[in-house]
Parts: sequence; C-alpha cells; structure tokens
Amino acid sequence: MSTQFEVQASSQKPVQSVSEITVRLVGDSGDGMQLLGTQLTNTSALSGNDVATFPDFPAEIRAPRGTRAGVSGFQVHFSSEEIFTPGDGLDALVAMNPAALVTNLGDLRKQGILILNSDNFEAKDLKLAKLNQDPRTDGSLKDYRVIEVPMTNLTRTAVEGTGLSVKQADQCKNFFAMGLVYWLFGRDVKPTLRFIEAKFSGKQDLAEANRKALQAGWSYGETTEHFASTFQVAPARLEPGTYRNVMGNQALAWGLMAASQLSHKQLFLGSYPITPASDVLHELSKYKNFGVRTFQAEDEIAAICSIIGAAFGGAMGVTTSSGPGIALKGEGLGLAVMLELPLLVINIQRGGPSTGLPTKTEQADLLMALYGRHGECPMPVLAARSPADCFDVAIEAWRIATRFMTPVMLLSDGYIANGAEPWRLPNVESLEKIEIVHPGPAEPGQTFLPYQRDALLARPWALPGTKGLEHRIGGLEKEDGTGNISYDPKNHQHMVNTRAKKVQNVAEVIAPLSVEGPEQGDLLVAES
Amino acid sequence: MSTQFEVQASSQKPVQSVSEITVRLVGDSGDGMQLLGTQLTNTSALSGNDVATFPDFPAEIRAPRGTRAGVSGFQVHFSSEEIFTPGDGLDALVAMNPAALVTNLGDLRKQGILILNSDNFEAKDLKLAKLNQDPRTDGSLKDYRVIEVPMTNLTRTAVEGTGLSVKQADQCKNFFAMGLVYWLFGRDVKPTLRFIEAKFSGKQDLAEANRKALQAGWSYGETTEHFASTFQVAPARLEPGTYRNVMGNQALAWGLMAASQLSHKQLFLGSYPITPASDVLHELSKYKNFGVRTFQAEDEIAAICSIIGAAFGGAMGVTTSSGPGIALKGEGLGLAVMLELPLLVINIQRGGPSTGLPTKTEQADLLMALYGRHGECPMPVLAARSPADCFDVAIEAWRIATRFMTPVMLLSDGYIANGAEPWRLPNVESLEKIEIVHPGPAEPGQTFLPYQRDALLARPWALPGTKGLEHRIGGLEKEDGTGNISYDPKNHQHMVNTRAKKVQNVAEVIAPLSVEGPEQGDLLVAES
Amino acid sequence: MSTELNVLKPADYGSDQEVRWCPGCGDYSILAQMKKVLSGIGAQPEKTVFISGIGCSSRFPYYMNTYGMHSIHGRAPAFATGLKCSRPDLDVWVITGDGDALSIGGNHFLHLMRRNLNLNIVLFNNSIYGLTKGQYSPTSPLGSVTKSTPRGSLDFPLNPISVALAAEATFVARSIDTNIQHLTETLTRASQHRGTSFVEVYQNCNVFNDGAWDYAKEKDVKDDNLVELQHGKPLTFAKGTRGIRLNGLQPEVVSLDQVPTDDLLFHDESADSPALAYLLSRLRYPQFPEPIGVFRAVQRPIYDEQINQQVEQAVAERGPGSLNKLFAGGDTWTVN
Amino acid sequence: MSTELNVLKPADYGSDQEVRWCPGCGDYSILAQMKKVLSGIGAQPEKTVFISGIGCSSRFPYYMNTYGMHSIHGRAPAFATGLKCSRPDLDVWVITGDGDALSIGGNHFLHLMRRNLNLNIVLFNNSIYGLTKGQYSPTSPLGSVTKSTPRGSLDFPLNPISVALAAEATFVARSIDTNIQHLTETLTRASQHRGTSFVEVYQNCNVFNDGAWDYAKEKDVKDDNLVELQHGKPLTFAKGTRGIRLNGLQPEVVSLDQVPTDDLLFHDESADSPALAYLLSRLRYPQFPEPIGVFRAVQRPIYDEQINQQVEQAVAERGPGSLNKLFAGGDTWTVN
Ligand SMILES: Cc1ncc(C[n+]2csc(CCOP(=O)(O)OP(=O)(O)O)c2C)c(N)n1
Ligand SMILES: Cc1ncc(C[n+]2csc(CCOP(=O)(O)OP(=O)(O)O)c2C)c(N)n1
Ligand code: SF4
Ligand code: SF4
Ligand SMILES: [Mg+2]
Ligand SMILES: [Mg+2]
Repeated sequence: MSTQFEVQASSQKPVQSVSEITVRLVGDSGDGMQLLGTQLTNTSALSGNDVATFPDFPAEIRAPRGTRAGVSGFQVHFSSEEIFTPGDGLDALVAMNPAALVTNLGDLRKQGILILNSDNFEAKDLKLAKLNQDPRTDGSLKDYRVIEVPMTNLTRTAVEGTGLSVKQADQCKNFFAMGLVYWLFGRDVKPTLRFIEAKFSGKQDLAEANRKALQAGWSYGETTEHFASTFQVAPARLEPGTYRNVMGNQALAWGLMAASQLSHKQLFLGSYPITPASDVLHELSKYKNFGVRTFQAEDEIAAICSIIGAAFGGAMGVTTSSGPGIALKGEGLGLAVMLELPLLVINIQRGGPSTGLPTKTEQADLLMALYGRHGECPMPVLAARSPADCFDVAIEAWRIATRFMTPVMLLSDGYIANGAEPWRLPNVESLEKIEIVHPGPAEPGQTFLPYQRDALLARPWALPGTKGLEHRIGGLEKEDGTGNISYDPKNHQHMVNTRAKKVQNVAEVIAPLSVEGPEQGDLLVAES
Repeated sequence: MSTQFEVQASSQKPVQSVSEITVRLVGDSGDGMQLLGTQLTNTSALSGNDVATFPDFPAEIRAPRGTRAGVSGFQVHFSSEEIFTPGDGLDALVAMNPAALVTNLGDLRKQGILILNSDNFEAKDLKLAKLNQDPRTDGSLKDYRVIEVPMTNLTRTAVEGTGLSVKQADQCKNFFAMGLVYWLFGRDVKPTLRFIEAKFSGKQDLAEANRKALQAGWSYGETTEHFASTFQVAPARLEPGTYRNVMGNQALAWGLMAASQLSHKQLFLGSYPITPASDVLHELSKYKNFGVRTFQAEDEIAAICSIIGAAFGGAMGVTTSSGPGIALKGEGLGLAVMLELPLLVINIQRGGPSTGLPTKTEQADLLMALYGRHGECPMPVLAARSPADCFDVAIEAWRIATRFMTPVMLLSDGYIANGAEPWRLPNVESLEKIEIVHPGPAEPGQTFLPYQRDALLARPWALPGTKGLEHRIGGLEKEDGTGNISYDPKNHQHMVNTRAKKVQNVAEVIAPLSVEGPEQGDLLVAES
Repeated sequence: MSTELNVLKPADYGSDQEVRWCPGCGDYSILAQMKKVLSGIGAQPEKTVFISGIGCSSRFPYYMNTYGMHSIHGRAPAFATGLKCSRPDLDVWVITGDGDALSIGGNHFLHLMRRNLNLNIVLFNNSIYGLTKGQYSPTSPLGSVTKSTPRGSLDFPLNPISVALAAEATFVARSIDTNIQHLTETLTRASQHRGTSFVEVYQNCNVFNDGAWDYAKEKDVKDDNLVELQHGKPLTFAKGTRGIRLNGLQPEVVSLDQVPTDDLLFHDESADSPALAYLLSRLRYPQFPEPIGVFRAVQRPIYDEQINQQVEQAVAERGPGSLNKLFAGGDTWTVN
Repeated sequence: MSTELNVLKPADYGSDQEVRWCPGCGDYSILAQMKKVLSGIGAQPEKTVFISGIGCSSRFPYYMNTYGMHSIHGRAPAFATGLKCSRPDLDVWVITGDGDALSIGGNHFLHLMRRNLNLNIVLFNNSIYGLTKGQYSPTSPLGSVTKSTPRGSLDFPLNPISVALAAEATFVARSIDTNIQHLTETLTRASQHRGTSFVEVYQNCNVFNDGAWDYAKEKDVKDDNLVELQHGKPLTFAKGTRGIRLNGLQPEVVSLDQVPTDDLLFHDESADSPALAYLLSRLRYPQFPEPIGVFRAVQRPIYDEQINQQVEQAVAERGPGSLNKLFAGGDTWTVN
C-alpha cells in the first residue's frame, strides 16, 4: 500500500445500536453502484452480520446516462439476527442523481436516511430524469432525513494531486459514497482497501485516488454536522463454520456440480440463454474440469430434448431457463414424464406474462410448473427459498429425480438468482451420497422389463451399452412392465394412476415440513 | 331400383318398447363398420330418435387384418328422450371377428345382446386376435345373450347370382349385419336403400348384392329362433325444426364460418395437422368461397403466431390443435394475452400425456388451458358439451374474444369431434350479430391510446391502415393507457389486476349457468 | 407504396420513443437509413408495419412511427405471414437478429423464404447475442470465446445467405450498417422486390463483439475485402485492380494486370438457378473478398396473392358462400 | 463399430414387435436394408441407438432390437445431440420424415448439420404427411391437392439436399427405398462417415401419395431419370448414352454420341466448397435426371469429440475439479 490510510479505527461520534439495517445504493449504470454494493455486502458479512442482498439492473444494456431507464441499484440488508430476504422498507437510501432518487424514493421508510449527491441536481440532470421541479425543494422529501453531500466536488478535491483527469476523478465518487456509508454503519474499511489494492494493481494512480476518495467519504461523515451518530449492527449468531457470500445462480450451479459428484454422474447442461437464467450457463461452462458439459442449444425446445437424450444415456441432464423458455418446454417435459427419466428443469422466474419485465423478479410460474403440460402429467416441483438454499435444493432435486426416475422442476427467481447471502461451506465429504444403481447385462434368456417398478414405483434406469437390456421408449402410452405400446384403456388408467402415485411417493423420502416466520397467518406456503 | 325390396314394413314378432338403446358395431377396419354405423345413425335420426354416436378408429393407418390393432368400431345411442352422450354400457354388441369381440366385450352390459359372425372364429382368426381359446366355448360369454350368425356364408348365399366374386361377396356382409340390426331395432330400411342406390350408381351388380345382403340380414332376424322379439324406441320429443346429423369437428368449422359472417370478419385459420384436430383444417379448407383462408403452418408455434398477426390486421384468427400442439402454443398465447388481441385457440383433446393415445379421447387438458402459461396470464376457457354444441360454442367464443379483446381457449375432444348427433338447423338470419367497432382515423392533434379501456376493460381494436392510429404493441409490460413499455412495479400490478378483472368481466355478458343431469351429486361441472 | 406526392421526411417516420440502444451501436445507422428509405419510396406510415422478434435489434419497431409489433423470440416471420395473408395491402417489414432468425427462429426463416410472401426481412447480424449480454450466436466464428464458451465455440457457423438461398429465397442481399449509401440502395431495392426480400446487414455490437466487421468497414481495408455485386457486371474489387474468376467451380482471385475483365465471373442476379448466388455466398473473408449487394432477385408467384386468389376463384366458381344452403345440404328431416 | 467377428445376421437386428406400416409401404424396404447394413458393419445392438420423431417413418425404432427412442415431432436431432455429446461411444441413428425433419423440425435439422456430431440421419421422404393421413409436406410439389389443400398447395417445396448443404453438412446423400443395393451401399457409407451423415431416401407412401417417385423407380424410365453420382467419375446416365455438362454454371444434358466424356461434369464429393454439391442438388426431374448417391463427403472437426476434448483439456490444465477448493476460493470468514 503506497499511502497509509488515515481513518481512525472507529468513529468518535455516539453509536446507536440497531438489530438490522436495510440500505439501497442507487445511481446511474456508470456510477459503480454494483461494486459499492458488493463491497458493503462482503464487509458486512466479514463483520459477522447475516446479510441478504439484491442488485437491480436497468432493463437496457446501456441506457442513456442520467435517465430513469439507466438507474442501477443494489440493496443490502445486514442484521444481527438470521434474515431471509433482502428487506422491504429501506432504512437508508443513497441516491447519486435525480433519476435514481425518484425511482427509488417510494421504498424508503418515513424518517429514513436519504443521502444525495447534490452535485447532480442541476437543471440538465432534472431534465434527464423527466422532472419539472427539483424534488429537494418541492416538498417531496419532507418525510425523510435528507443529507445532501456535494460528492462530485468533494471527490475531485480529495483526489487532487493523483494526476487523474476530471473524468477519471469523477469515477472515484462511488468510493467516496462508500467511505461515507462505511462510516455511517461502522464498517471496517480494511477489506475494501485490500480489494482496491488487488483490483488496481499496476495502476497505482487509480488505486491511490480511490483510497483517497474512500477516506474523504469516511472523514466527511465524521466531521460534518449532518450526522449525530453512527449505527452499529452486532454480529449475528450464525452456526459455527467457514462462510462466504454466494449468489443464488452461483449456488445453484455449484449445487448441481456437487450433485454430479455425489452421484458419480456426468453433468450435462442443455440451455438457451435468457435473463435471469443465463448466469447458470455461464457459471457451469467455466468448470469443465469438473466434467461438466454445457451445450448452448438452438432454442429451449432443443435444450430440454437434448437433456432427455443425455438422461437416456445415463448423464445428469439439466436445463435452465425462465418463463418464456419454460413455456416452450411443456411438450418435451410431457415426454420426460412418459419416459420416466431423471432430469432437472430449472426455472429462474422473472416478471411476466409474455416477455414481461425480463430484468425484474416475480414468482408467478408455480401453476405452470404444476399444470403446464397436456394430459395427466405430474412432476415434483421444488422451490429454493434463498440464494444459499439453491445449493441444497439442487442436490435434493437430483436425489428425487434419480430415486424416482422422474423429471423434477426447480423454481428460483430473479431475486434469489442475483441476490446474495452468507453460505456456510459444506464439507463435501460429509454430504450424503446419491446412490444410483443401473441394471447390469441380462443373463441369456432373461427378458428385461423397462417399466417394472420398485417399491416406490420407480422403473430401472437401463443404459445403452448394456448387453441384453436393449429396449425402446417413447411418448405413446406404455404397457405396464414391458413398456410396449398399449392403447388398452384399462392399462392407460393404471399407468395414469401409477405415474401420479409415484410422484406422491416423493413425500415418503423427504424431510417433514418446517414453518418459517410467524406460527399463524392467513396463507401458509409449505416447504420441506 | 332394379329389384323390389321384399322385407315387410315391420316385423311380425312381438315388439318390446324401450326408451333407449346403445349399440356398438365392431369389426376389422376393412369390414365397413363406419359405414354401417353412419347408416344406423341417419336412419335412427330420421325416425325421430335423439341420437349420439362415436366412431373408434384403429391407431394404425392400415393395421394387419384380423388383429386387435385393426379393430374399428362405431357406437350408436338412440333414444326417445333427449340424450347427451354416445352412452356408456352397451345394450348390444355386434362383433365381426374375435379381435373385435375381445377388445369390446368389457363394455357390454350383463345380459346384453351379443351378435357374432361365427364364420370368423376359426383357428387362424383366434390366433390373429392373440387368443389361445375360443371365447365362445371357454365360458367368457356366459353373462351375455349370445347370438351366433354365420354371416359370411349367409351373405355369400344371399348374393349368389349377382355375379360377384367371393371376395366381393364377402364385402357385402356389413349390409347383412345391417339388415339384422335394422330388424332388431325396428329401423326403416328405405333411407339405406336410397343410399345404396346413390353410392353404387353405375355398379348395378354391387348395388343389387348389397340390397340382397341387407334383405337377408333382415329376414334372418325375422325367421330365426334366436330372437323372440324386436325392440322399439319411440321418437324423441325434439324441438320442432329441420334437423341433420353433425359431427363435432364439422359443427365447429361451421360455427367458425358463421361467426365470421356474423361479425363480418375474414376467417383466418393457421393450423398444423394433428389427430383429432386435422379435420377442422380439412373442413374449413373446402370453403374458400366463404372467404376462409387456411394456412398450414410449419408447426404449431408458427400457427399461433400467424393468427396473432392476422388478428393484429383485423381478421378472425383461429388455430386448432390437440395436446402436444397446444403445449407448444403457451408462449404465443402469453403474448396474445399481453397484446390483448381477439383470437381463438381450439384444443381437440386426446389421450395423454405426451403422444399418449392419439386416436383415443380424453379430457385432461383443462388445467393446462387455465394455467399453462408463465406469469399471471388469464384467458377465458370454454368447452363444448356435444357435437352440435360445437357450433354454438364457436360463435360464443368469438363473441367473447372480440367483446373483451382477448384470446379465448375452446376445448373439445376426440369423442365430441368424431361423434355425431342431430342438430336443429339455425336460421342464419336470426342468429345474433357480433358487433365489432374499430376506431376510425384520428383527428389531427388527437393522440391515440391503444390501451385505453371501455367499461368492461376491453381496449380498442385499431387496424393497420387507419391514419393516425399508428402504434406499437409487444410482449413487454405496458404502461396503462399509452401502451408504452413500463418497468414500473405499481403499473405492473395495476396491469396484472386489470387483465385478471377483464377476464372475470366475461361473466357479465354470458347467460347464467344451467345444470344438466341430476340436481345433486359429488362433483359439479358448471357450464354456461 | 403510395402514388401520392410524398411529403414525409425521414424524421417523420420516427416515433416519440427514446431510442435505447448502447451509444455507438450499429443499429442506429440502420434505423436512420430505414427512415430515409421509407421517405424515398413514399411509404405511408399507416400502411406500413414493422414486426420483430426479441433482441437488441428487435427493439426497432418501437422507434418507427408506423404500426408495429415487438413479438416473441424467433417467431416474427410467422406473425408477418399471418398478417400479410389476411392483409396483402400492407407493407410489412420483419426485423430480426442473428440469434432471433437463425437460432430459435431458423425454422420460420426457412419457411418464410420458400413461401415468398410479398414482404421484406432484414437481419441485423452482429454475430453475438446482444440483449442477453454476449453469448455466441449461430453466425459467430468457430472458436468464439464468449460468456457461454470460455474455451471457444464448437458449432460451425451458419451462412445466412447460403441458408436463404437453399430455402428458395427469391431476393437475397447483403449490406453494412455504416455503408450508408449502399445500405439505403439495398433496402430500397428490397422494398421494390415483389416477393420476400431478405437483407443481411453486418452490424457492429460495440459492447459485446466490437470490431467483428472491421475488415468490411474500415476505410483502409474494406476495398480489399469486399466485392460489390452488380447485375451483369464482372466481379472486381480493390479499386478495380483485382477480380474473381472461376476455375471450373472454384473461384480464384486474379490481378487485372494479368487477366482480362472478360475472363472474370459476371454476376447475374436473375439467374434461374440459385447455384451462382450460392457459390458467391461461399466467398468469405479472409480467403476471398466478401460480396455485398444483391445476390439473387428472381420472380415467383407470391403466397399472399395466391391465397387470396384461391378465395376469389372459389367465389367465382361457386358464388359467395351461403350458410343456409350449406347446412341444408345433407340428409335432413323435420320435427313438427 | 465392433472389431469382433460379426455373428449377427440381419434378422437379429429386428425386435419382437409387429411391424405396423401399411402393406406395401416403402418403409419396409428401408427397414430391411438397415438390418442388412448393421449386420454388414457388425454393429453391436447394445451400442446402437435409433432415435426418431413422430410420423409413420418414426415408428422405425420399435422394430429394431437395439436401444431406441420414439420421441416427439420434429425434435429427434436434439435428443440425439444430447445423447451423443454425453455418450460419444454409442452409434446413433436418427430416423425422420419429410414433415418431421423439414416442417416442425427444420430448425433442429439445420443445427444438427452445422454441428457435425458423429451420427447418421435418414430422412424418409414420401412428400406427404402419412401418419396424419395425407396433408401436403414441405417436399410436396407446388399445387399438390391434398386434404388440407383442395385447390393446390402454394408453398414452394424445400429441397432437402440443398438445405442440408447450406447448413454446412459434411455428408449428404440420396437413395431410394426399393433400390436395394444402392440403399444398402449408401447407408453403409453413411455409417462409415466420421461426422453427421445425412441420407434422403425416396420412399413411397402407397396410401396417400402413391407413385410419387415412380419416375425414379420404374424399370423402364428410371435409367433416364436418375444419374448415379460416383466420386471422380463423369455424370452419365441413360445406360451411358447421355451425360451432364456444365455451360458456365448452367448444367445441360448432352448425348454422348456428340460430346466426349471428358467434357462432362466430373463429380467430386470431397470438394472443399459445397458449391458443386449444391449445383447437383438443383438437378430435378423432369428437366434433368436426378442425382442419387453421395453428393458430399468431407471431414471437419466433430462436435461430440470436441466437447469431450474441452473437458479433458480442462482437467489436464487445472486438475480434476475439487469442490472444497472451489468453495473456499473466494473471500471467506469463520464463525466460531
Ligand atoms: C423464448 C425466449 N428465449 C430466450 C430469450 C432471451 N433472448 C432474448 S434476445 C436473445 C438473443 C438475441 O440475439 P440476436 O437475435 O442476435 O439479437 P441482438 O440482441 O444481437 O440484436 C435471447 C437469447 C427470450 N427472450 N425468449
Ligand atoms: C407436436 C405435434 N404436432 C403434430 C403432430 C401430428 N403429426 C404426427 S406425424 C405428423 C407428420 C408426419 O409426416 P412425416 O414426418 O412426413 O412422416 P410420415 O408419416 O410421412 O412418415 C404430424 C403432423 C404431433 N404428433 N405432434
Ligand atoms: S448490446 Fe450491442 S447490439 Fe445491443 S444495443 Fe448494445 S451495442 Fe447494440
Ligand atoms: S400411410 Fe403411407 S407412409 Fe404411412 S405406413 Fe401407410 S403407406 Fe407407409
Ligand atoms: Mg445478434
Ligand atoms: Mg412424410
């Protein structure tokens, strides 16, 4: 580190102890809000809080600067208790420009802290935000504790002498905001200093400038009259262990990789990109040394079909998508139900119907998951409850799929997918193995019955390459046992009942339901 | 007519009066059962009974003769009361060979009449039917009134002298069976004689032979000791009017054509062939002089999309399919819900899941119809209750679609599609018109709001070609009124509620529900 | 196309919606040229419909002050087909991307081509999935390192022109987003073609695949890397210093110092067989200069015209349909 | 393919299921020849997988005593792709029809071709939808009167060979159901090709489209209407009395009385460019004799091999993946 960082270990101002804080950082896409949010998350987690976060990206790839469409946000909820969501009402909102302010203000609690970059409220900024009046003066902010900070100018001053251009200097203002936020919530700056060091290695001028901006922000909090006290959130009582932050899609990908190893099955992902599911494809495609095969299909139909093919061959077939893509998989899923092959279909839900609100979250695909196929076509449906839970659910889904020889639908959503929370690292050796038995070659004279069932009604998973087990499967109704085509109505009824009963049998092997939240209420969402 | 038909006007044997009869005629695909069934249907209808019928085709195009796979059947239910289905338990079964017997026997009531062509129960016939024992002697028929008739030989004898080859003579045996059935149920042979005359015009030897066979069958009933009495079903009290028989798919096609005329809209059908829906495509493609455009799309997705395009242009867009094809339309339907354009999606259901039992019927797609789309995606769903009802439901569906600017799903099934019943011809002039108003050109300076709604929440149907109404629609969530893209969560909630309410509003304009069948029971299927 | 005197300027074809592509995106230029073309041909906004799928490019209809539909991914050709069959009076443009048209939409693309409706389809080829932030597309070169292919893509790319030709397209052309004059001319010719006209436009995605088409766009090299097709003219390039000659069926680059122009391959866009056009579609950088312009322009019966003619013929032969007659046409009976 | 001494006879490749095609259907012959081919190449039934879509032709897998999947309409290539990627050790055959492959399945067909997995696809082309009882298909000639087109079809037909070539297929061939020897040879060559091999088979549907290929099948005319492609050989037909010559890019039929064989077009199935193969695919009856045999057979990297090589390379470079290491690889902290 080239300069000594000069902030005191902690503030001299009074400290107010609170059990939890929800803060949202909002600005233009170019303002570095995602970075600020990630740093605050990591620091909070390292300081022992339970944390849940949610980033909110603009819908456009690169929306015009300063417009409402270009607003990018990051919400962090940290607590001394166990928490389950990124929070609803905001305790504090940091807004870097008017567009960010007006599009997020509605979520700030009355009397909540509102920190504004007052340098960004000129006429042109207001116009870009489609505002006729300055919200700071027209009374719209009267219910909040407004703190206006000329961040741009203070940052410019702070980084003077590092040799940066004005444009470069201005890009440091998220670190100024970070310093102020860290001060306000009593966060340790050291991890972020380490981050700056690593990120700007080789660009010492930038590293230096960002450190200075961070310091200036911190000092601003400590010295200005605006703030009477800082807030303190005590460490949460988390289960002992080693923790890291994980995002939902990442935990999902890792859970799949773990399931693959636990069951000694090649992981074959057939997927077509779609927001907010694509990151599972991106994540898995990095880990080819884990034996993962990723296949970017020509469309979602090809994706589901490819994994049915892979499952027929004995691989762990997985497909990932979101609403519009899942809607296309109904016919393929029907076939998977009929073939009784194990595979996973993962729906990272987003706002619908139709193309809907692709970058926003929603949980409105449950009924499609249950019923979105023609005929009597039952299938287990699981849902993840949080980013870290994605890891466990992925493994459980694969366990169910292989135990019962059935496709399994797994629901997540944009919130969980892009949200993050601390995750206690499992010891991989101690994770329960997933036992899969394939029938061996047939003895001479023995006839193989591909639809003969075990106690829980699962059929055997016979793999091509096994002598004597040659058999044909397909989408036509099958005769019980032999799997030959049958148009007999009695057999059909029997098979319909059997497929339904098999899925009900899943209840036999899963843990009992547990209630999360209040013991009483109007609506119970049951979870296993 | 070259020979005088010599059957007496009616039997001399005692007549037993019954209120209804269900009879099924089964034989090999080549045995002419469909023709026999159709004749019995028409004759019964002409004699004033209410009639409901159902043909049952083999799954294969041309299955091997004499096998179970090759069995073709036709069920006729005629009654002196109003009836709603082709019947469940059979009062009489006519089976032309062992395969037909064993695959249908289960549906014959205890003590039901079972007429067999005893000439077709040789060892080779039993083998083709995969029977080790002759069912006539192994006790399996003990619960039925079995009447064995050597139809093949009796027919050969009857047609002697007409110069037919043995093969040709054997093809007349369905007329022998017909004669016997007509005798048994006191049906008038005249319409069938007219049919023979018309069908074999120019082939007088065949006409003559079939007449003789018909007569022989009738006389056999009258003279043999087997039958103590004939059965008589009195005419039903049907509403006065002119009647004809219609099949479900035919009535559906005609209903669509009527809706097109009643609303002055071009009928555009975009469809991909699939059993049992293809016949709607075939039927409609015949009536180009009614202004019908039929488009055989490359797949079901293109089909639904093509009719959305047609609806955008102001046509009556209709697509027809069955389970596997409907499963593919979910994404397109989601768009139609978002665009709020009127169109009809018709699902002629068949046995599922997956490819299932394509030639058999089932009604298991209701939940997919209601929920088979991602997001909150409501849509009115109607179901036809009988073949003739298809005509009315098609018109009602189109009325709802255009009144509410919504896609409508219409359910039928293989049973209804291929079944037939008497239909009282409507006077087309007296059918209620379907009023559709398109907004006219905008005045200068006026802004057009494509998502502004009327009292029932329908939006305007503005057609390309209209000056000043240029607007863009799409699958992204829309701002209320303007229809511009909006990612605002409050607007989204409002639009979700509005779309739901709009579909609920359909209840405002439809007739109250009526109960059909017993007033009490375990399950109510409500119908409007 | 309007026969009235045109009074609309390019800007009049733009809608009031803010354009939301990344600054510097090639889509802007295509939008600008399209407005010019519509103005040039005197298109009536109320008679014009833009239909797109999903992708950055598919935002296009929002920016046009015409009728428009931003549909679903890959299916725009199907919407356009239904619309055009029932409303042949409209001028329909389909806007699509390389993923939209050739990945999820490949099947509809094939069938649109073979049917030959009287409409236009423009494919914005940036060889990447823009909207989903950078996965490889069906036109991305082998070995493309993208978010979904960190070790390089393995799928041999599709050649949009070859595919269109194999699908029996009657008008096939290629142009470039920033080649303003060529693009305007090409789109104008597309709009004038009777039948389906397909135009591939090389489009730069400066965020996820910047520079993909530099060889065809940069001042100093483009003349060496492009050959402009002109009907009846020999294939020359590099400012007329080089040309393309056929050796049997094998094209070869020759210097015009050594080979007389008459020996060169002459372009014939109206050749009955698509074999020449197909051969030209196989000329790819860096082995060859890439052809731009019209590969093929031939006449064939038009689907939407014919579907409507069948209706007219039926009416002429059988009279306008009477439902009462139809219903009473079979065996009927009367209940009193 | 087995290296053991083959002891299996054609009949050993048949399953116990009753064959349910219409008597006289061309599918029977293809089934019979396929069994011969498998016997000839010594295929191991347990290593062989037949995957089909939906259609009469797609019943095929049920009749083979191998592994098999009768999947859903049009998607067989996608199932095969997933299977082959994860199990490159298997011999995979895709069986499809003209509707299955080119109507609903057109997109998967394109992408199968370009990916070049090491598998075989056989398209039973009867130019009709058999299973749904007689609607026109994408290969039905213009004006086809069928159940859905009483006034004649309006869609210009697709040429399966042209489409496959445009989709970058590495092996493309055509044969005929009842041309037993030719079909056996062609399927054998397909099975030997490393990469995706596509074979179109003219198949008679004697119920709904009887006689569609009579010109290519009937003893007295077929020699005049077919030209058998042979690598390195000139295109001659009509028992060697006539041949095909190129005039520029325009093929013409010439009499061998007047034109020396050397002037004829010589076939080169391994030409780098698909231009020749494409040109040959445009030769259609009745203007020209139609080529049967192998249009194209070239080598290109194989998708399923490469996807597995990427895995091997990753393991070689980074070692087999350790989950514990991966999880602990970021910022972690410890709670006691
Ligand atoms: C059914 C469906 N699948 C996937 C997506 C996600 N998606 C949107 S655009 C796109 C690809 C865009 O690529 P391209 O067509 O080349 O357009 P570009 O953005 O490059 O202009 C994808 C995969 C979607 N919206 N719908
Ligand atoms: C999703 C879906 N759509 C439609 C069908 C109905 N269908 C079954 S086979 C077929 C076409 C068959 O034609 P082709 O592929 O040429 O096979 P062929 O029967 O001629 O061998 C159709 C439309 C289906 N089974 N599934
Ligand atoms: S991501 Fe690429 S294609 Fe999309 S708008 Fe940005 S620059 Fe254009
Ligand atoms: S319908 Fe045609 S293709 Fe199908 S089995 Fe019969 S003859 Fe063969
Ligand atoms: Mg693109
Ligand atoms: Mg076919």
